[in-house]
Amino acid sequence: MILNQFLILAAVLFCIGVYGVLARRNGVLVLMSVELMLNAVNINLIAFSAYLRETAGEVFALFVITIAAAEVGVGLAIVLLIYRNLHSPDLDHVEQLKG
Amino acid sequence: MIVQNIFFWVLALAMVLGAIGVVRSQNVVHAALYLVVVMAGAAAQYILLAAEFVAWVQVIIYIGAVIILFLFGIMLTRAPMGGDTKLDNDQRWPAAVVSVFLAGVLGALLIDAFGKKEIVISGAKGEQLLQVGKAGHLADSIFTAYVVPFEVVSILLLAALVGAVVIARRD
Amino acid sequence: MGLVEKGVFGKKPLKPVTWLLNYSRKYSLWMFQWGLACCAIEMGAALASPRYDMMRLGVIPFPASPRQADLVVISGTVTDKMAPAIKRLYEQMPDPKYVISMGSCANCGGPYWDSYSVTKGVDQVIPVDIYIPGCPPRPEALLEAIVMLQERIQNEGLGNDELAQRWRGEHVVVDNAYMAARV
Amino acid sequence: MPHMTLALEIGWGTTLAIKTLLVLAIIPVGALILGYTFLLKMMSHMQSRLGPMDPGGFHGWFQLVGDGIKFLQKEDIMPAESDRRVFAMAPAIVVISTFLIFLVVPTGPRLVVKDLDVGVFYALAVSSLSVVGVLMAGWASANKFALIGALRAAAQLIAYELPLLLAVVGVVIQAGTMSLQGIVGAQVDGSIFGFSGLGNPFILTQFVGFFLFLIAAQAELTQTPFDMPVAESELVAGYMVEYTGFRFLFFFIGEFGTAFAFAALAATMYLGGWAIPGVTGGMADLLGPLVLFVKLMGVAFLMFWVRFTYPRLREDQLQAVAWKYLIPIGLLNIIVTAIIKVAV
Amino acid sequence: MTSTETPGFEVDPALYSNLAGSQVNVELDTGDMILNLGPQHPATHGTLRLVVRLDGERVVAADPVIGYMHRGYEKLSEFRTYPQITTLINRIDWLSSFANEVPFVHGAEQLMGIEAPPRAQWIRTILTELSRIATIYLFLGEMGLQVGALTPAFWGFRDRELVLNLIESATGGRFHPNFNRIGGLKDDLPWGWIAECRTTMDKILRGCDDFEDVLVGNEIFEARTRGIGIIPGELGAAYGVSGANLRASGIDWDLRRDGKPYLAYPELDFKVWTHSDGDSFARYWVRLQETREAVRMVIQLLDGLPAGPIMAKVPRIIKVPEGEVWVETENPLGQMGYYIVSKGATGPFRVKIRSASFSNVSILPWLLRGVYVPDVITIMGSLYFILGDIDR
Amino acid sequence: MADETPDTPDTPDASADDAVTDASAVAVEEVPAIDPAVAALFERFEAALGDGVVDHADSFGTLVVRVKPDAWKRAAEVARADLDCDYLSFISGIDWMPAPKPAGDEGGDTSAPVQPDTMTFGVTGSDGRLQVFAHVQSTTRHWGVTIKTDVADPAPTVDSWVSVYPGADWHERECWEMYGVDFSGHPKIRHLYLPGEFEGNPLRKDFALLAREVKPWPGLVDVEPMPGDDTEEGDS
Repeated sequence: MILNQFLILAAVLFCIGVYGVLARRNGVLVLMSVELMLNAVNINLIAFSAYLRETAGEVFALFVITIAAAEVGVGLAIVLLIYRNLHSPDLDHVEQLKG
Repeated sequence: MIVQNIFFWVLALAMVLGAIGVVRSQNVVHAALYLVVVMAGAAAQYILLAAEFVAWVQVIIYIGAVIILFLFGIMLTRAPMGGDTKLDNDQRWPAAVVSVFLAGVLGALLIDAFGKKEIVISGAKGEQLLQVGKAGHLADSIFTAYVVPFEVVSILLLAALVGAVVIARRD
Repeated sequence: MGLVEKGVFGKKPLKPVTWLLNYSRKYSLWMFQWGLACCAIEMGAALASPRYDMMRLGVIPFPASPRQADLVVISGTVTDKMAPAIKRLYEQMPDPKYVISMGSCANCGGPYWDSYSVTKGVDQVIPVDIYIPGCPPRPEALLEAIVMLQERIQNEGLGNDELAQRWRGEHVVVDNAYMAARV
Repeated sequence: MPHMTLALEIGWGTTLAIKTLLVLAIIPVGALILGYTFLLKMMSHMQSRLGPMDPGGFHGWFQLVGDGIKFLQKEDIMPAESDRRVFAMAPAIVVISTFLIFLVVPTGPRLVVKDLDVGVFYALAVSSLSVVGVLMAGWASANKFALIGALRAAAQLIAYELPLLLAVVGVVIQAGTMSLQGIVGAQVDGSIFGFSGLGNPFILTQFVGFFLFLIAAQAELTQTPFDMPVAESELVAGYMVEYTGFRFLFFFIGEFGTAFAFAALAATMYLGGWAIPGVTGGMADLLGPLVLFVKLMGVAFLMFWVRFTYPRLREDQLQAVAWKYLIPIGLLNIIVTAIIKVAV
Repeated sequence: MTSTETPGFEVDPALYSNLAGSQVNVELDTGDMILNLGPQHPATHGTLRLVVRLDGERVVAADPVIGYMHRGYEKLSEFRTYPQITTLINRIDWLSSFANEVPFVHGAEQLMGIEAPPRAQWIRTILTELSRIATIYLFLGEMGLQVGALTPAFWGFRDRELVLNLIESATGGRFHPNFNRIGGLKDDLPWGWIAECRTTMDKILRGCDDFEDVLVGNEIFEARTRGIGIIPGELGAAYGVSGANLRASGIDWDLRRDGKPYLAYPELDFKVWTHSDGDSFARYWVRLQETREAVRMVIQLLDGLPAGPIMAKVPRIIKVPEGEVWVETENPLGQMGYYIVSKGATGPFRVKIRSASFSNVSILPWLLRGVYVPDVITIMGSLYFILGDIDR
Repeated sequence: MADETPDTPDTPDASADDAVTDASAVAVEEVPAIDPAVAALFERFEAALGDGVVDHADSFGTLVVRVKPDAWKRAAEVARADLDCDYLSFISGIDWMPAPKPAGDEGGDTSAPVQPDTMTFGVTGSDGRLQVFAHVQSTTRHWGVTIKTDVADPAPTVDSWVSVYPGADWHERECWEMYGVDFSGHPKIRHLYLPGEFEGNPLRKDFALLAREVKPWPGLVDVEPMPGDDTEEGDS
């Protein structure tokens, strides 16, 4: 197995994630796309870890997973708040911050 | 190492299709289920890379908790049963352009930087790789070299927990 | 549709196969308890009281949802207000399904034959396999009805032509005449 | 190929087919045994009844077999408004999750599909997959009862994953490994105050952990007192409400198969698994499955005893139990275990 | 079964309207949801339909839809003769059939100016108390089922069977005895019945102890019932809640003691149990004590059973003189009363049947506001109603 | 036990007219031997309600009071406040019209009891065909009182008791459904027992039971002999 196959897979996933973040308007879906990107990063980390035969990458992957979980918790709370106040989970409606 | 490669490509294909499903599906719940495919595929890739412990952490945290949270959020925000056409905004084409462009740049960069560098999984080096993925090694490095980040992450988790509760609460 | 209707066992299943299929259906009657009135308590006694213990006969009273039920016991007075719900429940049950009408009220209106709000018999709404007279029938009568039903299930044919006529047999009434004939 | 990594080793094991078939057979058989012994017979006897007697002639042994064959003959209904693909997939996911647990349960010194380095952790990780199936079932049924049931199930399973893991950590610390085979080994090699004739089943030292595990497992299995997701008197049948025929059968098998798996896990971690004192080598391979089965039935008896006797908690009380009692106790257990482990 | 589209009912439209101003749960408002429990739902033992408006797991508003068991007793009674009516009213509260007959027969006797001989009165009292035991015993087990404990329900059925045996051997009817005659009873007690009754009463007492062990002392049961569904005594009375439900709210009122004297109750020594909490647990506890009290009363009655005839002199064709009478008794479920209007014919001109469960359940919309879904089941279980007694 | 009071042969109209002119005087005069406890209770009631009372009687130890329709709600308030009647037993109606079809003729219904053909009224009389009556009790004093009032025939309407006794809600819905009596002030009168599309008021005397019209008891079908013994027909 060459290193690049993992890296390019990760890159593709990352870009799909980027597309999702940009094109989706439902808050939950945006969060999911962010998860896609985080996963891509994780694949990179693990691939490098395997390439270098070092634990560092795996340790960082664990940290990323942890932080992703925290992020989803807070993110969903925010989406819930948006839904509660605007009666829609769509982020397009969040315009109060506009000057 | 043709066998691992076959596994890789099958998994990779499933993951990419799943990822496209996540961003293109017109049903929120389906999107979440596609995300499960991507997550499970990633876990399988980790196993392929001998990162066994991380793989199961991925399963337990992502599939066991994060996806459930997502489904929870979706059902609490009233997922419609049928397709919902209003899931996308009107930046679809610009977004596609951006991501394709990004993919091109990244791909070129990666090929240029790493070329055909191999991940060695046979022989003595392979043995070493297997050892790296073991929970014991991981634990050793987390609790020695990375103990400070570990503690910071713990505090972050706690803060996120409290934060989520505070945000979701309405007083 | 289930395996039989899909034709997994051929146009006419072999005799041992038919026997096994019928035997398992016969002893796995998951019963939805449509308890309506007084008879519901007697049905409860037949199920729960150790003296009758209908589970001995393979009647399982677990399903809380009609989707998992094979048998429904309509026990008690059916009112005009309730009738649509009963029809709906019957439609929710998957084939093959059986109905026992328990008690005079469910059979024909019983003591409320002249009431303005009571349906005179549940068979105006759904087809009934077995009628149990009595007001209310004793739990033993319900057990007898179950045994009757099991006999009927065991003797069902599963061939294609027979399936078309399945569950359109004669009604059975567990009354004195019937008992006299059996003894 | 000793250097090959995990996925491929499972993939290319020469005995793969046999092992898979065996494990596939264990699930329905285990479900059958538990269902018959406890659900039908033990429950009935506790209630002064006999339970099934007629089916099959001898004490109703045929009852659950008959149920299985019957469900195959039932009409397969999908509600009109349901999401058909998701609806159809959900039961399979639940059963797959059960199947995956069995891969790491050792039934003898050599009788194990794959003794993973992180076996315990793996078992708990894949057991959480079933939640996805439950949520899918609840959502796809297009039924309010099913949806509420599924949401309850998910909330509960997430909450109890934690105490379950914490309970297991005590064992892992004491054994010094996460491999189930290693845990059994540690119990065989252990000694009680210097007396090593019986080994050291961890139930003696991890008594608290054992009960935490049982309580949390009870919640994971959605059994009384934690059976709100399928609470019959409230939600009819919870997330299963719209399922008929063989799909329902899958859930049924999944439910009892998972109970079987958790009982096996508990027996392995706390009661010494396949080991009995004085039996080693080939004999242990021969007797192992039987020994494990006996121990497992003991654990299952406890679980079902509680199931048929206790009332059920309320949703908020359930969460309170997890967060206010089980998790602190679990943490305390870990601390105490760790201190003793380091000190001794 | 679970759909809103079942034809043939009317639901309070307020339930479906926007209740934006009255959100109960302010912490996690996730939008309201209408849930239909029934008409045939495992929890409603019978055919009560409950339409609840939910916010998450909390009930915002509840509207019981009754009438699925309405059989028109009051109308049918106008077309029946007095002896025929006793057959009919057996089936109002089908668990305590005998107790249903008593007030009606008593009313007819009052109108006719006759009185049943003492032995008949005492036997009536015994059978009333036995049917009280049979009724409440089922509740003691069923309540376990409502909160999820399977086994007690089966025990309830098991021991209730013993009481039914007694009733059957005395009256010939296991379920609906139809044993009362205007002016007395159909028959005397059979030989050996009294001894049999004593042994059964011992078993019932032991069964009560079992329930106490399994449920009352259970932490989960207490957590599920304590503080759930509190009925303030005064409000309960204004709603017409009666029987053990009212006594559990601290109102010390029992028609056997406080009403117009009937049957043999004035001569009995018994305690009226009350509880000050008014919650589901109190209702369970009071009923448990009442069962024991009923056993005590049966023993007293057996000890002091007078000899004599069991039937007064009554004309062959019963014609009741013109008049109106209101008779009320303390039935297992609460106050049962008949307002009989006679115009001198062989049948009554008008019978108003006041049944206990109807009023007991009418408090549900108030009681269910703001509780969790599982508590709905607990509360409905603890109120203990019989559908026939609600719908008549 | 008090004896019943079948006398009062005078026409109800006359007595009602009297009652309207001088209610309290007539009521006190008319009363025959009355239980002292019931009399005392009535005095309390009358003292509080004043001239709203039309008539009263002691029916087997229970006080029955007939009040003017416009005093109906006030009667409830008085009962609750001054008589400590905190407990609502029931509210219902009664239709004094004789059955439209006397039974027993032309091969018709033979089983139903024969009721008198003339319109007579109960213990406290009535103005017209329809009456609403209720029973309230005291859980502390252990007494009860039945309160009656007349309602107009074509468009019967009376004040609702819901604000006094919340439990009146369902009872009034039942009464509306069974007799067509409207309760003004009730939060929402709607069907209680019967399906929404049900027509008619079943408890009115002119509501015929269709089943009895179609097939009068014992019915014209041949009763098949039972197998085995030939039992006598049910004689009760």
